[in-house]
Amino acid sequence: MTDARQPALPKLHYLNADYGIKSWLLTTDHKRIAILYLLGVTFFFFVGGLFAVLVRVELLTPAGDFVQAETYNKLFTMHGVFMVFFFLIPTIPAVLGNFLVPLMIGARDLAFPRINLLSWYIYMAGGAFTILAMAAGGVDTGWTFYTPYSSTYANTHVMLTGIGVFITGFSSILTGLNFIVTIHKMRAPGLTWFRLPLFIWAHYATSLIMILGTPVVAITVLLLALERAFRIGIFDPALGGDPVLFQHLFWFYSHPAVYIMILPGMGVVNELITCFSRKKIFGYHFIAFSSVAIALLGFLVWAHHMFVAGLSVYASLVFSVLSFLVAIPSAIKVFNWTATLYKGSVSYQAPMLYAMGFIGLFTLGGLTGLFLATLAVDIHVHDTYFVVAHFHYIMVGGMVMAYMGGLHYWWPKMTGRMYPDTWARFAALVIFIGFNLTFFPQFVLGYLGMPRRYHAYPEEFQVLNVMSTAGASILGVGYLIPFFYLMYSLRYGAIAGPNPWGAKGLEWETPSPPPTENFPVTPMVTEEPYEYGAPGAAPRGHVRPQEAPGD
Amino acid sequence: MWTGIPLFPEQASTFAREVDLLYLFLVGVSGFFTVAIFTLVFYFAVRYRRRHADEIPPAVAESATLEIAWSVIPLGITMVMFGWGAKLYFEMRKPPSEALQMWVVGKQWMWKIQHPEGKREINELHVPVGRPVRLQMISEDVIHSFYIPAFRIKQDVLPGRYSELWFEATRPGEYHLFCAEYCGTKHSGMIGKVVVMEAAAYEQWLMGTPTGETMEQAGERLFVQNNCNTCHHDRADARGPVLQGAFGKPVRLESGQTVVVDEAYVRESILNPAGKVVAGYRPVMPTYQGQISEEGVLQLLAYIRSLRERPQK
Amino acid sequence: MTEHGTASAVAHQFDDLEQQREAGSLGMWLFLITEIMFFGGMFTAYAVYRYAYYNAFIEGSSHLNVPLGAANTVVLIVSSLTMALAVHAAQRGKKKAMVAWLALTIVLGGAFLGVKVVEYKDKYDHGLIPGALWNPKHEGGVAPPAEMQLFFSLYFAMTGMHALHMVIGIGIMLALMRMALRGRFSPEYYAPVEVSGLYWHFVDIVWIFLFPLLYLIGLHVVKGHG
Amino acid sequence: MNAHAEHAGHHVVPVSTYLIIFAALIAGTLLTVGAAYYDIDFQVLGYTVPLNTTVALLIAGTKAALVVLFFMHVKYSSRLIWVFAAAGFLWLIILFTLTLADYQSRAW
Repeated sequence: MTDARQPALPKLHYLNADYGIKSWLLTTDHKRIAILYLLGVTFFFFVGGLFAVLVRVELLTPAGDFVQAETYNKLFTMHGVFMVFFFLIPTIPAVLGNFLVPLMIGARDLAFPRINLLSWYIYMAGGAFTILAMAAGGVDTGWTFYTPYSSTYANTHVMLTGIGVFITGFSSILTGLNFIVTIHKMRAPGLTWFRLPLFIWAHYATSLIMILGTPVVAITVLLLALERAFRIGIFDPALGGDPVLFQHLFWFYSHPAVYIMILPGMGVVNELITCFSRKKIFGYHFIAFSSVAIALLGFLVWAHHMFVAGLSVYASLVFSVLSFLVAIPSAIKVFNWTATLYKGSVSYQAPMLYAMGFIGLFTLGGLTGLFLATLAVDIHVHDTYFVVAHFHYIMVGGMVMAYMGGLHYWWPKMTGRMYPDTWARFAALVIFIGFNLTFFPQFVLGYLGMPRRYHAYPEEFQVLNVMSTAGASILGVGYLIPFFYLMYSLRYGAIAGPNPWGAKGLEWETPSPPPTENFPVTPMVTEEPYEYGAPGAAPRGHVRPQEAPGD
Repeated sequence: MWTGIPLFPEQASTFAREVDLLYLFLVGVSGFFTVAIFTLVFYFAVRYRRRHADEIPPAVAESATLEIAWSVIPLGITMVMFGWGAKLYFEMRKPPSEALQMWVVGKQWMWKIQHPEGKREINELHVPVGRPVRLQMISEDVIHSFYIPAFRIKQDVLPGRYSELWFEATRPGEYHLFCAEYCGTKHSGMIGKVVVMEAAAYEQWLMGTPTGETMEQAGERLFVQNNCNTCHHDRADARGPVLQGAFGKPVRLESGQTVVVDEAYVRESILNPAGKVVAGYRPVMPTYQGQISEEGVLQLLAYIRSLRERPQK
Repeated sequence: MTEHGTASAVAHQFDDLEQQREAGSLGMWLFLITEIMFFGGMFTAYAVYRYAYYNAFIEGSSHLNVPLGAANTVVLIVSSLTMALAVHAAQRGKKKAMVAWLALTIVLGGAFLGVKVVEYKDKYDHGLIPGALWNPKHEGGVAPPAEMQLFFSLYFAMTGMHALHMVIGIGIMLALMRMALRGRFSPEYYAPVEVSGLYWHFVDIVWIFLFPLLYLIGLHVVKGHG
Repeated sequence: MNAHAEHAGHHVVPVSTYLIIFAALIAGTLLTVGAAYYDIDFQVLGYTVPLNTTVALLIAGTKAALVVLFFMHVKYSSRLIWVFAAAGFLWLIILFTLTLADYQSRAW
């Protein structure tokens, strides 16, 4: 930003190609749809975040004195529903993936642009139903909707919420379908599978899970709705059903869904680490295949959520050993990222700080997952704050960190402008500190035996809960800062130019923001992926004077 | 008074020490890898920081050996975790045969407990120290989970199906009892305490208030009250199967299948008599669904189980 | 699944018709995979409860009308054939034949749904609708009512979801007929017909499994006992 | 832009093939109805293993395979389609076996 010779914005790009609300609401341009998704997920993130704040305030004191028990139950349920189904699952694929998959593979758009738009509408319709459920009084079953509580006993808006989740599932399915077809059929000439950015591999693996898993939770939620509507008993023991079957079907999707959330994040981190250490990724093939391995093995471990639920001893053993297996591909990734830094040229711009934060927090989150796969230990920590801490390390420490890193990294590509890097680094640091202060004490709380979803708790747990709430307030501030400076940058940010980071990848070879058709001519790929430091490939960072892009 | 933040709950059962040991092993392994990764990332980031804008770092050759090493070694470590965890888990799922039997019924939002001697309590569980205790549990409504952190044990309590838990307390004292599976509005109020007592004190506590009848006697009373004995007797014209000596043995059904007469089967036969009729009998028994409480069913079960010891005349 | 604005034009994101056709076909196959898993959830529930409540399922099955079910199976197989022939005609560019085969497919699909309505009506008359309306009017049944209701819950969920897919399929074929009559298709461009055919055949396959699992499981027992 | 070599989809299946497959499907339907009326058992070690469902599923599976291969043209399609079609059924089997593994090995 010290550069005096600012590059200029291209005259015509996807943002100014057309004007008016209609040009956005009826667009089939994947980049504009990505922006629509960005608005949607940001909204739901702050809605879910607001619920989280209220939950943490309640837990400041042992007595249930801030809100009523029933309200509290609705708060954590709505927090879970909004965050899981409307933020964590769609965000990276639908925002970054939507924007970048065609750009990275040198295509003009996704294979089915109108289906892409349809999936945004489906997402928003699902969100509308869930908001409606919230406005009508909320739902109090927990985001897991366990029967028979959800089917028979709860008298809150389970149906509306269920419909919302059911509908949103189809948005996920259509996005996954679109990605798979696009990646198979629309790669630029010369872009072989092993020249693809690992971001693409990660999204391919994610899409497989979306396709194979989502329909199962859709039918499960549908059966639950039928059960409530017609008083039939598919999952209700009073009517001959088995509540554990609901858990099987629910987790068949909802465990792999964890990989829907984290795999795209891993994909983002590959791009960040290589760019900001100017290194070819270490172990490209191993990382690529580990994404696919996670997607496939991820389907074989679901019942580790059910070790104390009445699962048979033998089934528990099988699911335990399979759960350990799925840890290996994750470990491979972490080791390879670390090795990529070795002898690199590491710079500390904000996206890189997020990426390094991701590696650390994901490592801790992943390792604590091993505790939950270990049968005897899981008996003790299941359904306690240990589990809560574990999945927040994966979800918030992993997925959200990666998303923030990716959003910053590709922000200049999406908007054509830079954000203030000092503020961004500061925010990254605040988020990292706030996050750890919020969630690390919860590991201890969990091992001490504090059950999750408790409105009031015994006094000896208070100190740790106060620490956690204090951390949450820091974390909350950390998430607000980027919101403001990113808004600011839209108007006042320095012009970025096509490749402000000196990064590799096709998306950086087109102007920022890109034209509607992405590339003036279909690019031809002759290079291996991440050829940083190759002879004749001098990095062109925006910290260095450069030519204004021709348009 | 500030006593620092505790890191472990009290150890008050035979499992507690073993689970903690395994937990410490996991903490050690995780700690090692977390510190190693953090250190390496930090060290590389500082050591190889970008010194000028045009810096081009040297290429580093990939290493298949490294890749294999960091795949296989973690795999080995996780298999140790699996084996250790599984071995301990087997112990936790296999109650010793001499265990003291107690019964737990969960409902929104309380725990109801019955002792074999007939003593009943709510949200409290008194147990003797140093004796294995086996809990047979069922829920009247939604799924609950019976959790005693100091014992490191937890088991979901399901409606319509018995689940089981056992432990051996090692230290007298009072410990938390939690419901760990979300069960509705007052989920966090579904708590209680476990009181571990010396054997003598426990005996005294049992004798403390007149209890009336034992579980088996209560079951026998229900058996007569509900006229079960008009059909289930050991005379030749019995319309129902003889129960003396039946429990725990296999029996052939009208459909040709064979089932073992266990708690689940007897329970099903009381509530859903037409489901699995014993060969040679007609499905004439009326259902007792909604007429006998879960506690009543448990009492009947205790009685029918006691008939195992009484041989057929 | 049709992403094509005009009959001959290649959508802007594709290079040529061939790429566009392959993408459409792959897309439909991926969609069908999701359909497999969608029905798979119900088939899993069926398997679990049938394992647990074998007798109730046998008895429940004996209330279904085997001749109607078998007739419907044949109707659906014939409709699959006519659909395949419609695609065949489209490949050859025979517009009239294609429209005729599509029309026949629609008629057969309608016939299937008609029979289904008769069957549902019959279940209603016999009080075999699970839930609040459950009021079986039959003699000699021994299976516990809760377990019988489970069978019928699954019967209605599975066949109902299947029928819904049929209705959607008929809607798609009406749209295809309209497009065909407007001359949208040619021997080079008939992908919408082809992918719709895939969908229709899939619906047929679901029924091929539903029929024996729902209608036929009790026959040998009934015969064996009397 | 790649894999254009596979012009498989243009393969026009002759009507006679469709008719043969159709006949086989009808025969399969009659066979499955007929077989349902008989007790098909398998005696092993004194146990009677009923095979009615197995037979019904085998027939249904064969019919489904015929539809997939010929009516849905998978026999003439690219390997990619083969892989995805197979993956769908494979995942169904995963859902089935792992869920039923629990039920088969517990008391309920």
